[in-house]
Amino acid sequence: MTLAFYALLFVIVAPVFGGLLAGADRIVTARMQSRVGPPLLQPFYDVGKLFQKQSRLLNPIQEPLLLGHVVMMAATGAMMVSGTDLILVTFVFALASLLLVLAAGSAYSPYSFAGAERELIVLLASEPFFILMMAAICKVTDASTFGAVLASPTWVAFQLPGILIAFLMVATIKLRKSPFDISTSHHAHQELVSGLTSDMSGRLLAYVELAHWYESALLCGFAVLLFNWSIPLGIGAFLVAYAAEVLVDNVTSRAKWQLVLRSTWVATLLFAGGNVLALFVVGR
Amino acid sequence: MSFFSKSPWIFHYDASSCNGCDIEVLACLTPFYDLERFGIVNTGNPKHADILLITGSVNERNIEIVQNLYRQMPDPKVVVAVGACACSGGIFARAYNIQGGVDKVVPVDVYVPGCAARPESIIDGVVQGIAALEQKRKKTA
Amino acid sequence: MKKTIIPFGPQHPVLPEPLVLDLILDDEKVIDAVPTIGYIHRGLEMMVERVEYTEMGFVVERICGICSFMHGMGYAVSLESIMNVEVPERAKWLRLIWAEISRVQSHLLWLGLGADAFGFENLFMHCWRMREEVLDIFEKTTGGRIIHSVNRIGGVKRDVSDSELAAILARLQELAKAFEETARIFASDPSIAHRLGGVGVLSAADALETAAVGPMARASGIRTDTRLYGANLYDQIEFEPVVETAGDCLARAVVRMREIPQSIDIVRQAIEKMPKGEGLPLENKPRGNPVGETFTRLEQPRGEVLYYVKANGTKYLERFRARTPTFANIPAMIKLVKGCDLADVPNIILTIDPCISCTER
Amino acid sequence: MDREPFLARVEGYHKGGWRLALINAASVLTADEAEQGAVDVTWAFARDAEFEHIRERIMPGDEVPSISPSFSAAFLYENEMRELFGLNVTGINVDLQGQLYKTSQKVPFSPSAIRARLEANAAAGIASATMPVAGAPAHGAAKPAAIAPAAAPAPAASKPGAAE
Amino acid sequence: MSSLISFLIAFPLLIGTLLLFTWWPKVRNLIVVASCVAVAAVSIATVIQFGNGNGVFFGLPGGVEPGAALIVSEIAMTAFVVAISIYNRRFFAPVLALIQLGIALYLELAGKLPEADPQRLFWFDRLSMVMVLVVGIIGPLICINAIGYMRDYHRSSPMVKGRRNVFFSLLFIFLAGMFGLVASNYLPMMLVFWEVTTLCSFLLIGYSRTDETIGYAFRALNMNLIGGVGFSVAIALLAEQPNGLDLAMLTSGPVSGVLLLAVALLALAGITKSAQMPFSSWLLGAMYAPSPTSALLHSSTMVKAGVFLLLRLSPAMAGSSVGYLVAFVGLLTFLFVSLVAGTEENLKKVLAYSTIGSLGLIGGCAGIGTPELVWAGVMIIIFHAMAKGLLFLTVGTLENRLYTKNIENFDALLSLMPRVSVLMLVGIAGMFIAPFGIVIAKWAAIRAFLAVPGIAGAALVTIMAFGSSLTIFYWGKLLIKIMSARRQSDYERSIERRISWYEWLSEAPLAIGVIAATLLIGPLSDNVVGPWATAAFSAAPRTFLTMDPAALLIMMAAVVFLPAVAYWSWRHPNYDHADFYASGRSTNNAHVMGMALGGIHRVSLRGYYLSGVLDGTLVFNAGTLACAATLLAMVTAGVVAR
Repeated sequence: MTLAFYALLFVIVAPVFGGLLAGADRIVTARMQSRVGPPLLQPFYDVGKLFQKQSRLLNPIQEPLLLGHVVMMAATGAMMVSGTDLILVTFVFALASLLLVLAAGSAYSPYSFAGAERELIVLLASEPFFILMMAAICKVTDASTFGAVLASPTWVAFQLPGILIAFLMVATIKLRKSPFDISTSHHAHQELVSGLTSDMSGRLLAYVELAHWYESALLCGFAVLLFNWSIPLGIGAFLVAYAAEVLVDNVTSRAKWQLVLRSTWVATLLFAGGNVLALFVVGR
Repeated sequence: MSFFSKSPWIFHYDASSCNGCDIEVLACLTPFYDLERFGIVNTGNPKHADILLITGSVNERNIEIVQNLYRQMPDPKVVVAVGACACSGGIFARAYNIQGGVDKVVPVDVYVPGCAARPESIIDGVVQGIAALEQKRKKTA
Repeated sequence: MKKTIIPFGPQHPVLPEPLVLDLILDDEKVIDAVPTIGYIHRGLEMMVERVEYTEMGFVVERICGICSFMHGMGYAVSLESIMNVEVPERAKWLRLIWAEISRVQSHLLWLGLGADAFGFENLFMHCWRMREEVLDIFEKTTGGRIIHSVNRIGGVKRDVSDSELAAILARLQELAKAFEETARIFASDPSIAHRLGGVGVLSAADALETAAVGPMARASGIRTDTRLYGANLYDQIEFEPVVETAGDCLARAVVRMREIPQSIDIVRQAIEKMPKGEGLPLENKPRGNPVGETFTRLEQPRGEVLYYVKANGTKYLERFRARTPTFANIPAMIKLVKGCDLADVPNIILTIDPCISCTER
Repeated sequence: MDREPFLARVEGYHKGGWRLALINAASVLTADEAEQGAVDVTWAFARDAEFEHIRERIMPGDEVPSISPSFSAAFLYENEMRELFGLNVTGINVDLQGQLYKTSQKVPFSPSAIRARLEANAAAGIASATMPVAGAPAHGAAKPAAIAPAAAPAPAASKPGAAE
Repeated sequence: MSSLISFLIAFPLLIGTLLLFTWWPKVRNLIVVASCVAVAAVSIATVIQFGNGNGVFFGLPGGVEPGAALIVSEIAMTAFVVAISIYNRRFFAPVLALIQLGIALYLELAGKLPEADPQRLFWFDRLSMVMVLVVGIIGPLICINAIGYMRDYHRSSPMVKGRRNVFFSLLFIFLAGMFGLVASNYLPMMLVFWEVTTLCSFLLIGYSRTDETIGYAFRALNMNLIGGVGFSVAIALLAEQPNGLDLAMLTSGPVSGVLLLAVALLALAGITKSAQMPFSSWLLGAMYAPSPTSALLHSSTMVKAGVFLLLRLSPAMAGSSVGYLVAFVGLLTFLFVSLVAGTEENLKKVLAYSTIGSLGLIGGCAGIGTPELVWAGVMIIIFHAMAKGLLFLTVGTLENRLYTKNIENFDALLSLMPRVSVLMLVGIAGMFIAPFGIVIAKWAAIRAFLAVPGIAGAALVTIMAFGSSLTIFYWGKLLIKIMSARRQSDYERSIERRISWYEWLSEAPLAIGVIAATLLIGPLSDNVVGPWATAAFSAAPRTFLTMDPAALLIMMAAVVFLPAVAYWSWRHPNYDHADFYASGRSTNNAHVMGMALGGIHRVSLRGYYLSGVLDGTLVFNAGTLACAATLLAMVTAGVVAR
């Protein structure tokens, strides 16, 4: 019963958290660019407006896919906090991301398609890390669920420094920040126009945004797993990491897909893989 | 209550402007004027946009483009003609390839004068565009 | 084998102006690029039929809103050459100062747009904030931010007082200092090096073959600059054109960035060398109608611009033609786009600093 | 025009390290019956401060050989001449198939189009340039020999055009 | 029991012989359909009779000795291989075949071969049961599909001489071989069935008799014979050990010494048959065979014989260096072929790579050998057999309608051929989407690898992380292509109506099977796979059911809910056919856009193949080298153990 309550809590709180985070992000970004920036609640206004706007589909299958994207994103988080096996969570997470790729790709217009293919590449780039991260967390705590990791006396972050470093890098992909925002970004001026959202309008775009909020909250949940001795500390660590991402977003240009794939894989192998290796060799 | 007044997303197309007004539209986004204060985002994509800013007058070749972009914007939508050329053809009205103002091709809701239009007047034009957007929404709702 | 076709332009957020390319891609490698333009073609050259030569200058200024001043100047210089008008010295100096300031303005604008295209929004914002300073100077001295209308056949319309000039210089030098920091970041950022370094390499031989001009050619190691040939008082200025040899996008960016402080230095020299005082003559009005033809070469921010004017003794010119730097640089750009990555296309297009409304007139 | 000597001269510039500066066409507005419909084409080349040009008078129906085999950048000018002046330029390396500019008036810069526009203006009472009338010395004669680039106080390098 | 198994072996053999001389298509179709029904029915009957029992042993009816029959079959098959090789001027295969025959004759004539226990010739347990169901249900479905497929195949390839009697005959002989193989307990008998499947595969790959396919056929023959030689040597070694030739006894627990070497050699045979690197290239060549062949032999059943053997050997090699090395061959293969699959645009080859990868995964599970891992391995066998069989059959259907196997030509398949596409989507989902069995198995495998200590464990987990992600990439690309929709012309819409009933009747049950198995994964695990793993290792696997009922429920809901929503919105297209964004150019919803130089063009989009980052050939060769080295180390480890 309590587990179901946590799941429900995630479904309700996560978008609020994600939306506020996005709003704060825009203000901080604006300040870094010597601007004032929009109000904190701007992301909510935007999504509200998108729901009021006309939605035009290129392909009837787009809408269920995008709905599925939101639902699966929410379900991933809900499953995680309600005690589903963490490695299985990463598989569901990948499925949720894949649905966005399919929604964009099924529009089959040049920019959406290129955006979808690029998103597939960043999915390919980021997924090994998440599996490795979860495997490592499970290994050090000898637990398999969110609750069990939090209850574990092992302080995960101290044992997984390599994973922490790689997390910062791979989270850039999931948060759609420069230099890894190759498939779409929150800034207009890029070679792929709006990338995979190029042909989405109205509520379709709102779904993407909503799912992104869930995704941010989910990543925050991952951070809590890494800083498992205190939930506030985990959230705090995530906010610090997010601030770092915003800074990086502002001081780098967008990378090319080849570099994204290569560098993420190398980081995953070197830092996450190295860390896992150390765990297996030195560990219990 | 509608969210349109809090989140009008703009989209800019250069019909056949001399660049002057285009640059001023872009300047509106930059620190001196910072349109994002009002929740305005330059989307670069008609499918995301609420307000279409057109600079320059239309010529034979871009009539089709302007119409396509306008059609691809989801409702409700507003067109703001920025600068003398977009309003009437401006100084180029006498050139052989110029058809005249943008309103010959798509319905224009707000006219922003000037050669080149100043950022202040462009911002004012967008704000008037928001009012038009609200009205259109009421009509369709 | 099947290829991806990406319709790049006419409306595309990295291009403030419509340029059209059909990009034929394999993965993201550009196999072929089919270009076309014509979306801003107004036919303003033919407006000489209906606009008298005395007023044509206002039309010419509006060939382009970025190099507006230089276009006005080029028109005036052409007509002065045909009609043998001697321009007062202070007016010539003022023209030179404005020309160099508009180079600074244009380069800052370009740098911002370029940064935006490769996903560096912060740099975009900061460049454009600096550019507002320059626009302020223009507004103070000419009354317009973008279109200035101070050139007349035979001189300039208004004076700038000596004290004002000193203040402008101080402001510009402050700007140069602030810009130094930006340039340092630009040069040291690895992500910029990744996006621009080694991308779109134009060899010196190719630059000559494709008739590239201005910073585009200078970045490929060709020491070409119309200002070197001494007209318009440049013979009294000490400067050495900025030349880079790498020929890639980064080199083109660096050339323009190094030209900003250089232009500010030229402004300083000009202010030192120009005749001082109030009420000096600014304009010698031409008499009668022009007869004859001439070519005029000027160094715009984007490179060499060529004007051809043919007058037949009536108040209407017979033929006016502007060959703008972008027109000359487009062949090189198309050559570079083939074989690059899709993500490089915006960088290559933007590092030629395209001005399509100049090109199509 | 004489095709072979022309192309040989162009190739000479190419070999000499000259850059193609401009190809310019200008409709010849004249009352002279023999010259009706003619277009002057100028090929200008630059090498640092030096600036030279070749000028040919193209009569209606004449073929203009493309110089793009020597100067590959010529294609933009040549496509433009073909579209705006209706010149028959042959052998362009990048043939844009008449899609460079899409104008509402076809070949708007051609002598006949100019004549038509000017006559229409006159009929409508719009102030505009006028076509020269035979026998009336309304227009001063252009002095083509005096062309020199204004920017460069050109040394003796500037050769007269071939057509003169 | 014994009579049912004997029927399953003898009946298809008989029908196969009969079909060889049946030249009349209608009669042949009738015989094929009737015998397929019979085979399926008897398979089910066998399983029902087996009930919930643990492994049972039995002999031929009447306690017949197989000895003479085996040696005769070996001589016959060797003679056939030698004859056909010499006819085609290939000389490597006959050498291998003669070596094999030499070993067999030596053992027989020197009297080294101990007498087989006539009551322990066959071994039927839950693993055999799974395999019998796979062979006995999926096999006949594919045979039925082949009726429709081959008709269209010969229509679209008039150059190929029609020898459909041979084709169907071989399919049935193959089924007989498979039944014998999965039920064998006496190793020399298993070898004979093993060689039967090798020969059938060889003949079917070379069906069209072009130079190209004959080359591929011989490549397959050579590589499988290498495994066969390994098998024979293993038998020779085991012949001197007490009860060595009794598979059940051999694999009742960890082995050492000569037995371990023999196990290593048997594993080599398993690795060649399941086309693990360095032997993968034969399976890629086999993709030139007609698609039902690919479905039956090269994905659903025959290559499964290899991993079936590895799973059988799992208790024997678990924990030994041989076991680890087998696991690494499998997982390295999984990783490398997954990399290569992302750079391949021939769909049949992508399916082949995916098959090799899945088999590698099973091999990896078998090599490490814990109850959880073999549980995962059997799960993969079940889901893979159905999903991949289905995919190959649908590709065959598409191939005969669209005349292409290239992924890039499958644009808008969902609106072009909605029914086939849905079948295909089910197959793809079965291969890599979350609630379907293979993903569950992968997850269980990662969990189990976490418990493996030392560098090996870290490497296995890391390989799994990368390999699983790569599958998302290549399947995702295909899904994008299939799901893109556009308006169809009437001609295009008529294509699907020309698909024969044979094809629908075989593909639809497979799709239903994939979904049913997913929904019934709990009972499947509790009653079949779990108990088998428990019996094999004398320890119960910790399966996901004991860990996570809630997750299962959520995902099951997704399996039902998402497609339902998709179907609903597909049928209620209350959307306006918007035109797509093409930088302001004119476009329309028939996917046409304006071009720079005027005119219009159909949208042309090509997926990404990672060119510039991954070179498929290079990766393939690297994988082959790495796996060859591992394999060498494996055999060496066996030799050292001796």
